[in-house]
Amino acid sequence: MSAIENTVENLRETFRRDQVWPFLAPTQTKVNVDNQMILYVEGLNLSFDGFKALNNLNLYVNDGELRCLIGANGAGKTTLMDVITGKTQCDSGTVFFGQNHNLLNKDEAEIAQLGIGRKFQKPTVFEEQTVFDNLELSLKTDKGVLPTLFSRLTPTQIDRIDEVLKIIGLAKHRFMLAGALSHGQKQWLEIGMLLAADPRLLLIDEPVAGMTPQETEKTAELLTSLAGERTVIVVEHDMEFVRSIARTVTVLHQGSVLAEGTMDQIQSNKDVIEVYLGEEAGESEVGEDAVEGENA
Amino acid sequence: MRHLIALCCCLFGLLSFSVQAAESSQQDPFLTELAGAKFKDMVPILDQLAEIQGEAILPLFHTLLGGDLYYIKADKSLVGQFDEQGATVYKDVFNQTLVPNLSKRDVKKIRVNNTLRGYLRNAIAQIQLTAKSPKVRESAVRELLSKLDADTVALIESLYAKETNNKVKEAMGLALSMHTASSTELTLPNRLVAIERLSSSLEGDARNLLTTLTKDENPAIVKAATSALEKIAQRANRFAFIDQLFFGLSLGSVLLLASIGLAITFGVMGVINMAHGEMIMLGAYTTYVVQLMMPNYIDYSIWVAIPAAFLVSGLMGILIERLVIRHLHGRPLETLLATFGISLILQQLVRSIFSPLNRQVSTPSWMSGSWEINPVLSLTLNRLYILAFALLVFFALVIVLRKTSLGLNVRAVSQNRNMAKAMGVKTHWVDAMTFGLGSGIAGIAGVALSQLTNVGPNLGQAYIIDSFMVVVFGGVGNLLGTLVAAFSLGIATKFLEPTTGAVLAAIIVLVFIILFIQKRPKGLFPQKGRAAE
Amino acid sequence: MKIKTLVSAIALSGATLIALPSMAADTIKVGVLHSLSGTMAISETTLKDTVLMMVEEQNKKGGLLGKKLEAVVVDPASNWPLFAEKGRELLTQEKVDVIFGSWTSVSRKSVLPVLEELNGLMFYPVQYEGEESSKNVFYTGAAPNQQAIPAVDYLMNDLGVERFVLAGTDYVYPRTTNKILEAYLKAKGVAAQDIMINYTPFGHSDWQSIVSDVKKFGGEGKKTAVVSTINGDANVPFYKELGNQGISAEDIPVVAFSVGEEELSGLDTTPLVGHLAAWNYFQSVESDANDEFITQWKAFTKDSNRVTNDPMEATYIGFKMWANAVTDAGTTDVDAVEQAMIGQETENLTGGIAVMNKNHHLSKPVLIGEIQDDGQFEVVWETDGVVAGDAWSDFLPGSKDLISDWTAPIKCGNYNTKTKACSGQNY
Amino acid sequence: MTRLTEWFSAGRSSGKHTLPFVVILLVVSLLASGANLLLPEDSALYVSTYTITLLGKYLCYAMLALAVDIIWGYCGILSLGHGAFFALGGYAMGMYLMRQIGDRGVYGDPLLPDFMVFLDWKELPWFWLGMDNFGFAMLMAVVVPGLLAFVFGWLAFRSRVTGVYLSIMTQALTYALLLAFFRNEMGFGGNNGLTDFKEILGFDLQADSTRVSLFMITAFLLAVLFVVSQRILSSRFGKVVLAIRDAEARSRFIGYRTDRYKVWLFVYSAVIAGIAGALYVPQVGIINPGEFSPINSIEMVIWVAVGGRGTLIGAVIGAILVNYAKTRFTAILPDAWLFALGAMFVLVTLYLPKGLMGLYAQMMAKRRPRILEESAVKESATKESEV
Repeated sequence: MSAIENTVENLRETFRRDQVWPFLAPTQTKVNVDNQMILYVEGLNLSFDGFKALNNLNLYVNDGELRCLIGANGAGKTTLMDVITGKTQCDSGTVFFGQNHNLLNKDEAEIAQLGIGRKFQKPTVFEEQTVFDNLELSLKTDKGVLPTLFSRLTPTQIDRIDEVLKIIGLAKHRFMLAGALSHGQKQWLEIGMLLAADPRLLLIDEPVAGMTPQETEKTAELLTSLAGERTVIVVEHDMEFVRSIARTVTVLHQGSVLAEGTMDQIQSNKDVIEVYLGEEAGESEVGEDAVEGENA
Repeated sequence: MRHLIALCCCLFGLLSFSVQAAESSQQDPFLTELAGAKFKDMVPILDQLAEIQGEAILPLFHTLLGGDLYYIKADKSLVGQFDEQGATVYKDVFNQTLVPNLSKRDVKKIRVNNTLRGYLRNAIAQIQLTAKSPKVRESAVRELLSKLDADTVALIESLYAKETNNKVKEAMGLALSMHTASSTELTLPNRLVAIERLSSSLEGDARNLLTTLTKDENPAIVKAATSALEKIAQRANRFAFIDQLFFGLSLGSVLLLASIGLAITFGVMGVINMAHGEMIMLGAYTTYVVQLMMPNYIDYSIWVAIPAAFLVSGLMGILIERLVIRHLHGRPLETLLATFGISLILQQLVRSIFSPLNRQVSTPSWMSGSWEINPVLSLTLNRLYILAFALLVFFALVIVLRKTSLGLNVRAVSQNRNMAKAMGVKTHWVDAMTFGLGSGIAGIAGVALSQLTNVGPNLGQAYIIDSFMVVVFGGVGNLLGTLVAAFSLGIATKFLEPTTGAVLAAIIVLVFIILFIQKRPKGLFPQKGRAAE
Repeated sequence: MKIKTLVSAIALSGATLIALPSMAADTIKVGVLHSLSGTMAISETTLKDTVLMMVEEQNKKGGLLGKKLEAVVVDPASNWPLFAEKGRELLTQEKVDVIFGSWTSVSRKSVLPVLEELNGLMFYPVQYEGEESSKNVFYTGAAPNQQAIPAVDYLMNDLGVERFVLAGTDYVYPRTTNKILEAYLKAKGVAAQDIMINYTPFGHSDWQSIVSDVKKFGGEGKKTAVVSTINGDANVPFYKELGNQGISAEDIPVVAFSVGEEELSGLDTTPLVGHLAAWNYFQSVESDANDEFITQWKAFTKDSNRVTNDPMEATYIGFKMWANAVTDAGTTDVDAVEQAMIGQETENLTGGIAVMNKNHHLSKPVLIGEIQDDGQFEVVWETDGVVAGDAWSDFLPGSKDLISDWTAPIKCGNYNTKTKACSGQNY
Repeated sequence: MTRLTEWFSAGRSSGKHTLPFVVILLVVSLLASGANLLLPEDSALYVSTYTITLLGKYLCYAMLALAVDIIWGYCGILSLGHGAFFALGGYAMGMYLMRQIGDRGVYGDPLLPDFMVFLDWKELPWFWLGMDNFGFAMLMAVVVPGLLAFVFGWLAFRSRVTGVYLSIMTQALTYALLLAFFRNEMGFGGNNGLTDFKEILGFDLQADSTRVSLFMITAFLLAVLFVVSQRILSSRFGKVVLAIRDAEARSRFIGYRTDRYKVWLFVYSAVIAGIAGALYVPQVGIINPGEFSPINSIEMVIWVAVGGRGTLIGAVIGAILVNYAKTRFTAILPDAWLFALGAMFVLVTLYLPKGLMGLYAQMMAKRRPRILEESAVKESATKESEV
């Protein structure tokens, strides 16, 4: 019975007079941020073979915010990003981008086209192509097959690429193969690719891993300057770095949010001290070294 | 009438026969007549012989049936050809005394054809109705079922009362019932009872008789026969189902054998070994070579061949791993191409060494024939053994991977190579050993396949696509998946075959797998979690 | 710089191609077009060796027309389009006077247009489905009426077989043969339900269900036989399964048209004793010519275990006839040799005389043999005289009105006796 | 503006080889054709018809290699089933040629091909209808492979079947088709396939002029497809394709529907293979299920690997060289050929991962620092990265 009812309901839904059919409706790309909130993550659950990677996780991010996510290995940071960007399907929960975009029923490409950019833990660039090509590919354009086939670079686009090149400091290397760049440069290129796409929300996974102190400083500057116009979520192990950029910090532990607040609030939070910072506070030097060693 | 005479001979003359036969055989004019007789003339001669000599003629008939009866060109006396420790010797067929100094040139074979063989079997059966062994008696009765004439029935009738063995008695009863049911002279109730009795038999001859009875003039008989047939059909169908299931399992076991090795090299190591089929082929050729080296011990050759094939293919696998695959680590597509090249080289190598012709691998006697459960259900022994063998190999492998240190290392390397390396596992060594293990098992599969199919340079080609399908369908890296996939594909193919034919069944299964993989790219039993990506 | 290298690379390959050797020595060239690699190599290498042996022998006798023979061997690698290409190579580059070659029907069909275009001459030595007669091909193997029909006659008349299983590999030879047999059997009064037809793919190896079906089909009271057109590799597992399921030759004899001595050499024949094969030649036939041929063959291959088979005899007859025809015609010119071929007579290895008919097919005796435990056949039946090969079967609706006659005035491979026209071809 | 020209000249896959290649291809084929038609047979420069058909065959293979390279070299999809598309194209052409025979078949049936007559078929199966129309048949030669590629690609790429799995699935695809086309019930002539063609568009297939024309058409189409492919691959579409090859996840995260790109590239490649097949059949005179065999498809891959994948010219050169070697080797040493082919597979993958073109590029790279100051920008970039 219920199957028939469902079908009828579906049919009714399809033929509602007040709506056009979904496939005829213009795709809405505008993100509704009337509530000043750009990302709603509610009740996320995900388990791999019995291991709970995400456990009833709730997270809200304001529009234009710079948010840092911290947490021990296995706390669910990367998995959370995977779910938001559509790489991994979650078991239950909701993820909304603005008020109107349900991210869970979209694939990676669609999510990216909505304006969510992601940088991976390990820098991933198109190594066999030049820096310039890498950025050209990332430009915010129509990414359908036919438009891409017949597209040509417009002067505005070239200017935009030049601008990005300048920002990430790779202007001199524009015709070099991306694979020949140093590790830090690749990290920058990847960030540059995000910038070229002109996203609303940036998810950045460990941006300063393997960078020299100067590079780290430059990255911090860049990220801070991005916030406001765009929303940035950074996952980072380097506490020094987090402290230097963060306004709000969220601590994840065993797949759910443990604490949220400013760096100072976090540092004084009892739970956090117990499970994460506590250990590090006790032996902070060693801990940070270990973390860096792991990333290198 | 002649059967009765034969019977009397055996019944009353048993004691004197052996002596008499030994004396008389060589002088018997009929015997010399056999030498050089034409096919047409042989039946009357043999009739005469059977009539005169009764059971004593059996050794001669057996030798003749086996095609081992010869006559000496010089004096037309008969000898049997025997094989003793690889040498051909000639003996008197009756008293087994060696006839010395005969070579192949001095004798000529007495030829038999199908008509003669049929005659001989029947004649032997009649004589054997009184044999000592109940088994022989039973098979003799069964043999006679299709050719029941009045004489035979009378003979069986006379023996029926005295028969002590239940099985033989049952068979004889069946023969009598068949006779009763078919003879129109007898009364209707008698016939109906006989028909009723026939309905519990699965014997094909009984069924054929019933089928003819459904066209009888008497409606009562027709009705009884029809219902009896239905009853038989019901039971037969059940057994037919089991039969088909067995075929499926057997095909599955072949697929399993062919793909377990691949499940290791592909599933655990992630190496696409297109030369996997050639590892199977090497195993099969090893069997051939082993049999060549021990021609008189074919029955035991398999036990030598299994470890030998494991070693040959395993070593070849290690060689390939060391020379080629090692350098292509992490480049699966290149590995695929390189190993394809290796497969071409190995095929051509075998072709150059052993010639492109198929090689002859004999089946040990204990693997030939079939296990007859009842007249409609018999399982062929070689397939039964191979099924058991496949399962044995599978579980042995599971134990090796679970319980031994090699297994531990293999699993460690397959799950996290760098970590294993950091823990002091010699990954190179483990790689080589794993590849050797996978290839060695393929070699063992070759031994089994040599019992079923051609041993030729193309042997491996025939199985490579199927084994890849099995592994992919079951889920890479999952041995249990391989097991389930092999058997389900085998059974599916066999159940499709009767309706679609063999070709279409193969196509349907392939298309199904292609579609299935689109739906579940990781196979039946996928590995989950982040490690899998 | 780059362009230069590129040019030279392409020019180089082009130049070597163009400058293929075109020697013109004073020999008669015999082309051998048999696969030496690939799936058909199993069967065809033997025939290549046979031709080489015959050439060697002919040269010992002083060659032909005062010239030595020279064999030109190419390898079409069991790749059918390559047969056409290599055929063209033999005819235009090597300029051979005759070709001995092909095994499968498809390879013959592939090379046929080339032969007709370039007016070459080929001898095809394998039993085949018939339905063809080309001016440029001589068919020395058996046509269906020289193998299948006598075999079925034997089954019906001598063994009293009433039910038939026609089992074959799914390709044109079994299809056609079975079509012919089906029509023939029905004409002889065999009911449709007493004929079971089954096709399997090439190299089929799992025969359990089919053999079990045959067993069931044969257990229904009437004497049953299997007529097998199963090809090559699939035979070994088929016979193994027969043996294991306990189907003996006395119960259900199998008569095969593609199983000869060579196929049996890869098989333990003990369980198969009594199964039948129909051929025009068996190695076991005792005759002086055959003994000589076998001795010569074993010496040539330096292998005392090598067996001989029917396609070898067909090659032998073809070669002898060609040599005679060249001598008679006094030239190797294809048209002259073609006419001289018709009516040529050569002694069979099994005794009797083979005659080349007007339709380019041979008249040969038909033998039926039973498999023995030593892998040889024992002849159990043979036709009284020779049987003339029939290019077009009388039992197929499409071809019953067709005949082939390459002598004047008809000179046509597919002459319709009703419309009195040469259909197709002459355009 | 200089920036733009720089961009065009420095792009890696821009067509610096295209023009010379096309010119050489067309000139060589024109010369060969002229030498065949115009020169007398005993002239030293005469090119035999045998050579012409052989060259024609090589060019068809080159086209096929181009198709394989487009998806394998540029997009990393190793198809072990491209023979299927080739053969389907070939069958479409074969069916047309078969219908052209008309009543000149041996049985003289005006409608049914010979193999249907002796299998006692009464009427033409539906999929043979319309194949007597050249235009329609040629449409089918591209549509059928394209459609198959689309369906297969759509299913496979959408569910993200990649890498080795995909290769094995393509192999299974061609294997299934092989089995299917072997079946006589399919109505494609079973094992014998289609052969004994008479004429194409009214021209006698056995005439030298027809052969030369077919050869010229093949050369011309190869040139056209080469240029078109080069253009496609150096467009932004091509860059996306390369991006998918090198980092598919990354491409998805910057907003490209990679599955669609792969599907359309796969279809394009299949269409080229279909065209190659359609050109191949009239030149070799037969099409049969053997073309579907998985071994053939793997062999195609090795042509590309030998020539150098990821460079269109490498694919073409590889196909021609390997097939030329095959023609020569199988004539001289048939036994050694398989050894040579096998060794080629192993050695090329081990020591020449970029094929002959890679070797050539390496040699050029070694010489460059001394001779050329090609691109100042590039030079300085290299230096800087070394610091």
